[in-house]
Amino acid sequence: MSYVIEMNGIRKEFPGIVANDNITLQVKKGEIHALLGENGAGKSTLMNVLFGLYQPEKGEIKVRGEKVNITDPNAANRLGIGMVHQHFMLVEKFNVTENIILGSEPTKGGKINLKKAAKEVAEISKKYGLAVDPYAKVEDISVGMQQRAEILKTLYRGADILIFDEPTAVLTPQEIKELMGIMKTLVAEGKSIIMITHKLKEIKAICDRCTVIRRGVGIGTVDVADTDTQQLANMMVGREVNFKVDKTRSNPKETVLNVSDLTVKDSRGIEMVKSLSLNIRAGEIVGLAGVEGNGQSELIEAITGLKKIQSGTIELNGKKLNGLSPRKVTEAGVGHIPEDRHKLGLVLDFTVGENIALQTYYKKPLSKFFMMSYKAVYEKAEELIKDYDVRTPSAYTPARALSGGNQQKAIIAREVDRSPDLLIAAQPTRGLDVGAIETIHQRLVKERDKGRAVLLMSLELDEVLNVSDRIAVIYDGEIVDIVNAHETNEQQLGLLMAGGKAKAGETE
Amino acid sequence: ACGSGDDNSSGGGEAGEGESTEPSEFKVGMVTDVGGIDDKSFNQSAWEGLQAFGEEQGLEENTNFSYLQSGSLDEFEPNLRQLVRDNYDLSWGIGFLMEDAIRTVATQNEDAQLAIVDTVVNDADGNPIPNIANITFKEHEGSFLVGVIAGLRSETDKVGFVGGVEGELIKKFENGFKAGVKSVNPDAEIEVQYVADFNDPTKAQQIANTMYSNGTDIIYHSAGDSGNGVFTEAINRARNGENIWVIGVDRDQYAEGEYGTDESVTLTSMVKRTDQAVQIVSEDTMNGNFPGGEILEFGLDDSAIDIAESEQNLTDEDLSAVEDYKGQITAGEIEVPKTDEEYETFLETVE
Amino acid sequence: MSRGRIFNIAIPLIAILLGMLVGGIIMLVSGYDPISGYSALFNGILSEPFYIGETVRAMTPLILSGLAVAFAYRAGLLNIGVEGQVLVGWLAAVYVGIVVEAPMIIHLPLAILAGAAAGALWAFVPGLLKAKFHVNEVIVCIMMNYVGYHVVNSIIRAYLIVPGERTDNIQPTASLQSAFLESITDYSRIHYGIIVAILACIFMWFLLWKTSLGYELRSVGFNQHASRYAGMSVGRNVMITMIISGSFAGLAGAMQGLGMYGYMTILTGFTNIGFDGIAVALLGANSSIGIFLSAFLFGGLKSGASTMQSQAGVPVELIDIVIALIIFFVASSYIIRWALLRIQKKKEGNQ
Amino acid sequence: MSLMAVLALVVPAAIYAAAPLMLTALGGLFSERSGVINIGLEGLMVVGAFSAIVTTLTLEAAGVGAASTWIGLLAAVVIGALFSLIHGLASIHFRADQVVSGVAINLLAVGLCVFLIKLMYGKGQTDYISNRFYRFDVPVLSDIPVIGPLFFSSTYITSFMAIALAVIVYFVIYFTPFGLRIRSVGEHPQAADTMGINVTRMRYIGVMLSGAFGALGGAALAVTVTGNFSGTTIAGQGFMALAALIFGKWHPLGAMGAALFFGFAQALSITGAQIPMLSSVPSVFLLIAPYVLTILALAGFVGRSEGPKALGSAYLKGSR
Ligand SMILES: Nc1ncnc2c1ncn2[C@@H]1O[C@H](COP(=O)(O)OP(=O)(O)OP(=O)(O)O)[C@@H](O)[C@H]1O
Ligand SMILES: Nc1ncnc2c1ncn2[C@@H]1O[C@H](COP(=O)(O)OP(=O)(O)OP(=O)(O)O)[C@@H](O)[C@H]1O
Ligand SMILES: [Mg+2]
Ligand SMILES: [Mg+2]
Repeated sequence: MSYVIEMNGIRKEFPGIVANDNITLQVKKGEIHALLGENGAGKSTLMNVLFGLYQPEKGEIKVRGEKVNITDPNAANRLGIGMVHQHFMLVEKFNVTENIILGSEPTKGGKINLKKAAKEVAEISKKYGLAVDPYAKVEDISVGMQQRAEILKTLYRGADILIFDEPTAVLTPQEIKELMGIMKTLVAEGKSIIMITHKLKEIKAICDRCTVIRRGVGIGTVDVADTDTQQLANMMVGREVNFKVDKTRSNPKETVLNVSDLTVKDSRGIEMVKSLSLNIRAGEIVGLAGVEGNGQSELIEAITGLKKIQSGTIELNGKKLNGLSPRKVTEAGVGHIPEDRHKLGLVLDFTVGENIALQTYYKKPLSKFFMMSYKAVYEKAEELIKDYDVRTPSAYTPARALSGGNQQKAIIAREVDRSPDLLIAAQPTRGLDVGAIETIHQRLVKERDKGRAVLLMSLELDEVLNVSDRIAVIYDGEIVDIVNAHETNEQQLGLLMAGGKAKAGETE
Repeated sequence: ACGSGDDNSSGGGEAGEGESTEPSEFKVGMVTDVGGIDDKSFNQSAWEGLQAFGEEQGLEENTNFSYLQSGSLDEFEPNLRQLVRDNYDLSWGIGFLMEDAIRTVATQNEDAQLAIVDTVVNDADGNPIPNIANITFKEHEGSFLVGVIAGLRSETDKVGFVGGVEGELIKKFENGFKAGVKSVNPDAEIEVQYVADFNDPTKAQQIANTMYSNGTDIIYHSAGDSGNGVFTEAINRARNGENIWVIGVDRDQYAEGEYGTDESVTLTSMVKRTDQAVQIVSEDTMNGNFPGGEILEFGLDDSAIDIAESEQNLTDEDLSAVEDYKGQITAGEIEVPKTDEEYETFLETVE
Repeated sequence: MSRGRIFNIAIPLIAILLGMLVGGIIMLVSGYDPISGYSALFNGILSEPFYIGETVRAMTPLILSGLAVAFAYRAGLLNIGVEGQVLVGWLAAVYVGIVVEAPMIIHLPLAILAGAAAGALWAFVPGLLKAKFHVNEVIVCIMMNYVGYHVVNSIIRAYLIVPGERTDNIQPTASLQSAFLESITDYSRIHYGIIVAILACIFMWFLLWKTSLGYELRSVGFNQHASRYAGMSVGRNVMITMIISGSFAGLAGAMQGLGMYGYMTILTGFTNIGFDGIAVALLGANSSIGIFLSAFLFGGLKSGASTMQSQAGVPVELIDIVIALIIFFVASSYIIRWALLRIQKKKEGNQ
Repeated sequence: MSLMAVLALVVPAAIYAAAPLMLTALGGLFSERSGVINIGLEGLMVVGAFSAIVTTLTLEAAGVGAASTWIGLLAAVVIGALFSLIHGLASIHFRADQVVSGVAINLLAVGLCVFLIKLMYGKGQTDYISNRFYRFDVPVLSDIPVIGPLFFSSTYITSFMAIALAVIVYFVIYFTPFGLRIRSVGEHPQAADTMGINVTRMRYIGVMLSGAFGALGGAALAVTVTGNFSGTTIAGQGFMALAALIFGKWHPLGAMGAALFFGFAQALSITGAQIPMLSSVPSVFLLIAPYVLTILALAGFVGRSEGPKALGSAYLKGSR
């Protein structure tokens, strides 16, 4: 059997940690090979080794049967290896074409021949069905289009071995579907794909084989057709995993959040939320489903006071929140697990303890008369770290050093611990492994059961369906429909999210 | 070798004690301003004076005579003190900025002998301090002479003065110059502008540019390094055939104005012989005649103030007028104004 | 853990040694004797009470300007305008020192506060513009330096000038000068300002690490978005930071006015206290204790430089080179840390 | 004075006062566009002025004549580029705080250059060079009405050099592969790295270009205005150039415009003292006018000026 890629006995160390320990990965030509593992298992590291960003301490790499030494991304490119990174590698201020040609620019008389390049990009994108606007600036385009630009980057360089690092974590269901189509086209063209993902369903859907890594060690490779998701999950985590969120029927009480006729503009002055109305009652989880960019983020920013509203009212327990500062909104009883944990949720250079104090540092017992009591801060932090199972060396560790899942747990601990009447969770499990997801979902349900109102914004239909009691579907700044979670399914939601209210009715 | 020919300087000072020192044991030092001993201005001149003194007496540099350069205003006092602590027989402070530093050091070390150039240091009650010799110059008199030349030579009847930083000292230059111009050319217009910096030739150049463009044809500068800019501008214009001049200050600045072959935009310079004053007073001190507590005012009469030796660009008429006015000033017939008020009064006598 | 602490102390020391080493090589190559040069330097820093006094005197304003830079840096702002804030602080303190009549217990604090307030006002401009209009603070700070320079000079010239190109002396009731400290240090210019500077160090440490305001400022410095999310007003924090930073700078000026000089002169250039503050702060890792130590190093080197010049004949510029090298090596501590780790590993390997 | 007369005075003066700032700001642009903060521009100008003057003096003494000055400029460019390597080494390889390293550059440049001058000449400042650059009227063009007297009369060759270089830099930065790469390195070095661009090398090139241009700026000032070198030849122009760079939003033509604005405001404030209408204004207002105008312009219409995204952070391979 010939492999396009063979990584044998790869070992990669970082100061204080062995990220990859004697890992073997063999990829056949024309297959989609999944790489599965918990957060921090070492998947990205292994792929970065293959892509030439890291040099392994031990082990050999063979590409198309030949032993190679991949010293840098250029070498990888020459071998036809391309990588779509977990965190996009796009220069926001450049347009799509500029990003794609960077490093191998076609020129005419010393000047970049952007026209020619754009034409080429358009051709490739047509061939593989990767819709992009070659002249659009990256900062202005959707995440999905950004990802397509990333894929184009590799294709433009003629890659026939593609690495996708968690490609679906940031995509909408529609986009995921599209991506899967694209991947299939690519494989049909004779290309080989390695895909990192935490989503077992995706592996089942399109992958041929799957290699599992746990804590830097290779567990094994299986044929996807011969296994099921449960088995994969168990392999990955090393124990039995429970997928179904355990919860009883909700028992909603009085209205906590009442949004009516809300209009919000974004920074460019475009109306992103249009006369939107929504209620959430105590003791229920309302899922906010929708394709990214339909006003979810603006709605949440408006409720939390981070964004000015144009018109309409927001009431919490009958009291107006309009125009209040974020501090006042928080004090009125709103907890917010933000979408972007690195930008909003954490001060990465603060310690875990200081981060846990972020919303309450100015109040007793953490401070009195403007004097901080760091003793109280860290006592509180130790307590929450224990209660919420935040895996950190200590409360004095900088938040930067924690894995994404544990960073998220710290944020959740901070927000939930304040017992807010309304808890807003935006994409709370983005990029997390199943173990972490399980914990977080249980936590949300527990809060509901304590009588809190929970607003769960997620781009993952599974998550919305599993965790919510009611689901509000947002499209183009409006709530197109609100359905009960146990009375709906993915198809219906998918249609609603595409703006098809009437059509949804037809298919029923 | 006395000849500090000023009426104040007769009689040894109280602090001098009349003890003369063997030349080989005599130690004299100076503290420079931030400019250093090569500032082409008074620091350099003062150092040349010490060197000349050393040479004449056969003294050794660094053991018998030396200097300390100040990196900033903060260093005047420690530098002066350093000299005193190292038992120098005479310690010079060069420049009026050292007034307070020298006062403090002198008061704390009553046995030390100090001297300052360009200002008069008194104690809090306005009385002279017995162990400080004060050396000043009648710059206004020299400025008057170059003013006379400017007044005579201006074809547009417009002359300019570019000062460094406005203040008592530079005002002496300005008013002396203006008085000189008006004495021979009462109709002349005099444009005055200060750079507000002794160290910004770019700005000085633009000032000169504006002045020349407005018809001024002679500029007298008293602006330290900024004066460079005036020369730059003048050379630029002279090369284009414009008939304009600069009058230098402190030293013979003929070379600064040179361009092409053997031509210079420097009409003349107002020369202030700090070197002579330093040499004379050092010598007096060595001979036991330290003029402590006195004000020595050097002027035209002892040739410590004069116009430069480079006379290529002057006419006989200019020179005779200078001689004429020099005579009148030394004879006391003309009282050259130093301040704005004195100038106002002076104008009335001219008109 | 303890390795980290040892490194934190070892690295600056190694950087200082490396800087001196390279400086020594430069001396050697250019024909000076590094051993006599450095021994003169160290004599000039600590060998006698006088030099200790001078070192303390020189470090006093540097501590404060260092705090000013560091405080802003903590909150994510580069206050390159400390120089201008020092100038206005100096003038304000001197003005109150001259004009107000009050017993010392009121007058002195009032004058000090006036200096702080003026510095705060000057820093408030870039703070306000940053908070309200998102104007880059670096450029406004640079502009405010020049505005401060000219405004201070023209205020002195217009309202406060006395002979000697300076303001009058402040009244004794506003003075930080201390006959006692001067007498025990053999007439150095040490003054009580060092106490103010030490208090300011403690104040900054306290503010940053003990108060909720300090928590906020640090948070804003690290991540503005998260701070806003947490209900902090970023704009308000930017303004408060600049005000406090400017107050430190103004205090540095007040120390010059009330402690070292007792007046203010017409400036002929920047004092460089503010620019040196950047180096002091960064060398001191923006921490109170670090700033104190690095100000000591700077102050010592600067005051020792003139001794080195007078006793060993080495130009004072050599010290600037050494200081620059030290900063460079401290900044490059990564490489030193790396080298140390290598050495340590080797040792462990050999055992 | 008529308006035209005032403009004929102020505009050429603005242009030649702006030239050193422009050149230096362009240098800063290369460095900062590649992600390395350069507060050391002042020091780079010092090194340039020093190199140009010393080279010119040496060559003149050797009898080279008018070419000395040009070779002096060239020497400044080369030495400036080499000197900036110190900043490059510190901020790229040694991961130093780039602000700190820049401050060190400023201190080192003045200290070292004055120290060397003292060693070489035994005094703190050099003599004057004989072959300065002088102003000239551009043939033909200076005769065009209005435009001629404003832009083509009494100009320095360095002004034309600066403006031409600004345009060239604009082209290079925005239209060539090199420009695209240097910008990508300053915006998102990880992305550039994955595209096979050698981030470290690009940054060294950026820093060295800043040394070359900054030194050229200092040299231009020295050979046109001061004619000699001392520790005070460069007094704050580097900081003004930095301000011009930020004011101009890190854009070559923006920086050029900002430098011209500074030059214009300053020339106007100086000339203003001799314009009858303005001469009654207290001089302090004219003195601070350039700086206040800049602040007002920033607050009023220029507003937010954001640098390259990765500016100031060392690039560590594999960091996220
Ligand atoms: N640049 C780095 N420096 C130090 N340690 C690192 C670095 N990158 C990764 N690691 C460590 O290596 C381990 C593997 O990390 P890696 O990013 O490969 O995990 P992963 O499997 O991709 O996780 P995730 O699912 O969260 O993306 C982690 O425990 C992490 O601590
Ligand atoms: N610079 C670094 N130094 C040390 N460890 C790091 C560094 N960067 C990341 N890590 C480690 O790498 C692991 C994975 O990081 P990564 O950023 O991939 O997190 P993640 O779980 O994928 O979260 P997300 O992708 O949502 O940011 C974490 O355990 C983190 O501790
Ligand atoms: Mg990963
Ligand atoms: Mg991840």
